[in-house]
Amino acid sequence: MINKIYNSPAEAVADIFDGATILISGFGEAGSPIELIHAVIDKGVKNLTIVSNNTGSGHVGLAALIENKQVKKVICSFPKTANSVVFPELYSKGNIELELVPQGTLAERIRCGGAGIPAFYTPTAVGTVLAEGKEKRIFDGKEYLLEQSIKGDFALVKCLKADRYGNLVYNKTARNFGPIMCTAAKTTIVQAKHIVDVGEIDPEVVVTPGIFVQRVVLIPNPMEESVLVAENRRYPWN
Amino acid sequence: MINKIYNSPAEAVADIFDGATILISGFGEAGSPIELIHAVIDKGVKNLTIVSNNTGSGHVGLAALIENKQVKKVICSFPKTANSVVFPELYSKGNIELELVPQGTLAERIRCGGAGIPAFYTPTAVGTVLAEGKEKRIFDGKEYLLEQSIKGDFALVKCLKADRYGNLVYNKTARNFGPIMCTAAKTTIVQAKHIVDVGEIDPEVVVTPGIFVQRVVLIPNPMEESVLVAENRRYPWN
Amino acid sequence: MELKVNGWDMNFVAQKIASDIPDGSYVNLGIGIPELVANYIPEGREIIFHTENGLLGMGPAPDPDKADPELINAGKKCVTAIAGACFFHHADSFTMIRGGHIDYCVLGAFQVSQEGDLANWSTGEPNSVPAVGGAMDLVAGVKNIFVITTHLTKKGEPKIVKQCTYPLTGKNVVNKIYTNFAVMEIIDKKLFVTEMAPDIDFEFLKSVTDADLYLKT
Amino acid sequence: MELKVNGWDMNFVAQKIASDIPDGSYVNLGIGIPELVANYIPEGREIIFHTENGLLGMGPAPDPDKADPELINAGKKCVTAIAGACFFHHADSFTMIRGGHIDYCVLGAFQVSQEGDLANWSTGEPNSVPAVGGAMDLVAGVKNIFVITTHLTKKGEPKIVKQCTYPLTGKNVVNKIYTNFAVMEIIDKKLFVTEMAPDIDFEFLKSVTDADLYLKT
Repeated sequence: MINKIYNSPAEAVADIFDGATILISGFGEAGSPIELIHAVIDKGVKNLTIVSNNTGSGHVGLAALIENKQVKKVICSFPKTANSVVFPELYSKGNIELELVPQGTLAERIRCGGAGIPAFYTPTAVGTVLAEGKEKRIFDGKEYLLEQSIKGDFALVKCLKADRYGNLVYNKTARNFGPIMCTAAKTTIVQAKHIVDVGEIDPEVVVTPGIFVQRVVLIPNPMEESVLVAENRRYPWN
Repeated sequence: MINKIYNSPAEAVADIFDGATILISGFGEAGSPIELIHAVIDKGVKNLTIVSNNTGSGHVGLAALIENKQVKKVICSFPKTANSVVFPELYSKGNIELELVPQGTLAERIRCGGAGIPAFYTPTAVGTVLAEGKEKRIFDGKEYLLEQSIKGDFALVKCLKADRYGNLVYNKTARNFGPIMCTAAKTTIVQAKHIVDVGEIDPEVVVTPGIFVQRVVLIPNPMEESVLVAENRRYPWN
Repeated sequence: MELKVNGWDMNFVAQKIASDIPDGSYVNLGIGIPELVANYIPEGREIIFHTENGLLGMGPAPDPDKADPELINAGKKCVTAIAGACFFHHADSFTMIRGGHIDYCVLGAFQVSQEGDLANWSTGEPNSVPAVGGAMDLVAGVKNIFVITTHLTKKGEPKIVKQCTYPLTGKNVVNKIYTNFAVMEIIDKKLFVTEMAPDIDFEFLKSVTDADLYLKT
Repeated sequence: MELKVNGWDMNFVAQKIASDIPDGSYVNLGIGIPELVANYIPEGREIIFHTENGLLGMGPAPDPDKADPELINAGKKCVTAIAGACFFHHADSFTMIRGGHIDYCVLGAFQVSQEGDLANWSTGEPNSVPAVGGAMDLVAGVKNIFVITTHLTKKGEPKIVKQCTYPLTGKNVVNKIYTNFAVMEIIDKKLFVTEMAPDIDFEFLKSVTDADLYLKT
């Protein structure tokens, strides 16, 4: 029998290792799997490469993982938001690496990672500093850059509803990077607000087919990053 | 006001021109937009390049378009099925061109056409006759082929439900090439079994966002290719 | 330099842009001043707003008690979804952008060059954290790039320049520039003034613009 | 050549394959003989069948009166969808295949070489219409490629060969070959026999195989 449901975040992230590349869903707080990230903080693995659109806010979730010195490198499109303090400080001191990638290129590199496509050409960033060192090529008289795919050892993803096969649906704009990250990791770990019986999600509306998901953890009341930030909470809990 | 609804197939295909490249959805009969194809036959445009997974069955739909000598070239993965007679005959006489593309490469070339990606690398077909003349490149010690994207002047697509914005949902495995073809044509023309009010399709379950669709025609009772073939019907109607 | 003119209010500039966007367009608005444009869509026009974090059919901000932190725009502010909206993932969202499906994008600017180069993502200061987001994708893919900006920086320096000194977002990408002083169009790498605010004349405009300006006749 | 042996029935071979596919696997079955495998999944195992035309969780054929011509498999036959199934478009379907997400693919063969080259899509005859479908994608992307085939052609010619003479579907792609005579594994481009039908011995097997065979010890 297929049963991808794990009992706790700790159990679901138990085999994450030092030096792993982890894809983390979310655009700002929408879709950010805080509980899974906190489990990685508890585990204490180091030298992680994190692929995520942002670098977290305040001192919880992704920001806390970075603050806890577990992250060697971040691959992202927008490493600062209104309440980002952790990453900018480490970065300005040269204590963390940054690979800055345009948002659409980041998305496509991840999608290609999941789709078995090692590289593709894109018009984005041609003629900018982010094109430096990249291979250029003309198609139909227009210049493009060669971009290589991104794969993760693990993906941490937040969704709305899951079943034991790993079929997922998301909530509104919390979908963002989740579906493509699920495809691009060796082990995809998902936190779901609801776990439903197989067959309850209409086959026409499944967003992430179960084949892309290895583990599901029920988190019925996920924390809201903005609330924690407003309360100046820190993880590990202050 | 946005209203992409056209009154008839004839009106919706009125500007298709000689020499156009047309993407046609469907896998066998599932998702094949027969009524739209028949409107193209009525219009009589010539020298078309057709991108579609198959070449039609019997003497209706895509097979009839080919039989009517309107097609110069077919780009497809599987140009014969149980009841394919038209294409094989023309092909064996050298009267029609064929570009044979592995199914997944065909799908990805179309998707990239819609996504502004001019070319990508794929492991599919390496070491086979379909790799002949194609650029090869090694990534991480493994060989890949360079494949270029496909774009259409028009796409003809069948769906289940549409609204006046062009948002679409499909029926089961009739989805197949529809969503990617919608993205890859300058003008996407869709036949829908149902047209519903804007807002009736849940924003979470829209498969093709309206931005990818230019025209919608209501065909409440689409013909079934297999039934027509069994009855030995021909288009124009015998 | 002390200015003796005011030009247009930026709300009025936003209104100008809104009136230049045809019915039925798909539009992406940058964060900040560009968001003003949504307030001025002329009655009777249906414009569909795209936000790159996965929503087509973005509506106005919700009542505070109805805000959903998982329904946000690219600026990470709570928004609503109109009837007929749809949600999708990031690769599909940038298929819309990179694939040329979005009709208009309105962006802010640090600098715009007379050839349509745009600099709006980084001041290039060595100690600042660079953050690009979707800006480079938007200028590379959207059919029409409109810039809305004050004509001068807060310090009074020209933002419309011969050549950008800040790091580029894209080369030859801007189609039209709307400032508080004038509306300019870039055609074949030349900068044409199509309209000026009532208290601005061409000579004055040239004096506050570090670029070759042509009057469109 | 007149054969004095029968080997296994192909249904029994299909059953062997089914018993080699672990619980929880995602499996794509080729058209024809490979479809037999679905009939023999051992009780208690959940296997999810993928069909490349956009369905994960393919079930058996429907009652004829419940057939939906828009719910078909890659062979264009009507099928059903199990509880927990999902539909998706072709690019997503081949993300599953090319991206290495499908665990097993069972395919028929015209020829398999001792190094694991597979020929199963074209006889290369100049007048026939070539049709490749998803075969090249499957062998390039799926983790384990199993071939099910009769050991000999209808004319009695070996299908397991040193080098394929028919056009290839893929090079070095086959992991295991299941025929009516034997089960063979390809390890480091060498062909090891792991099991033979009761009425087959190694000498005989070598005599009907145009390839270097090793007995797995």
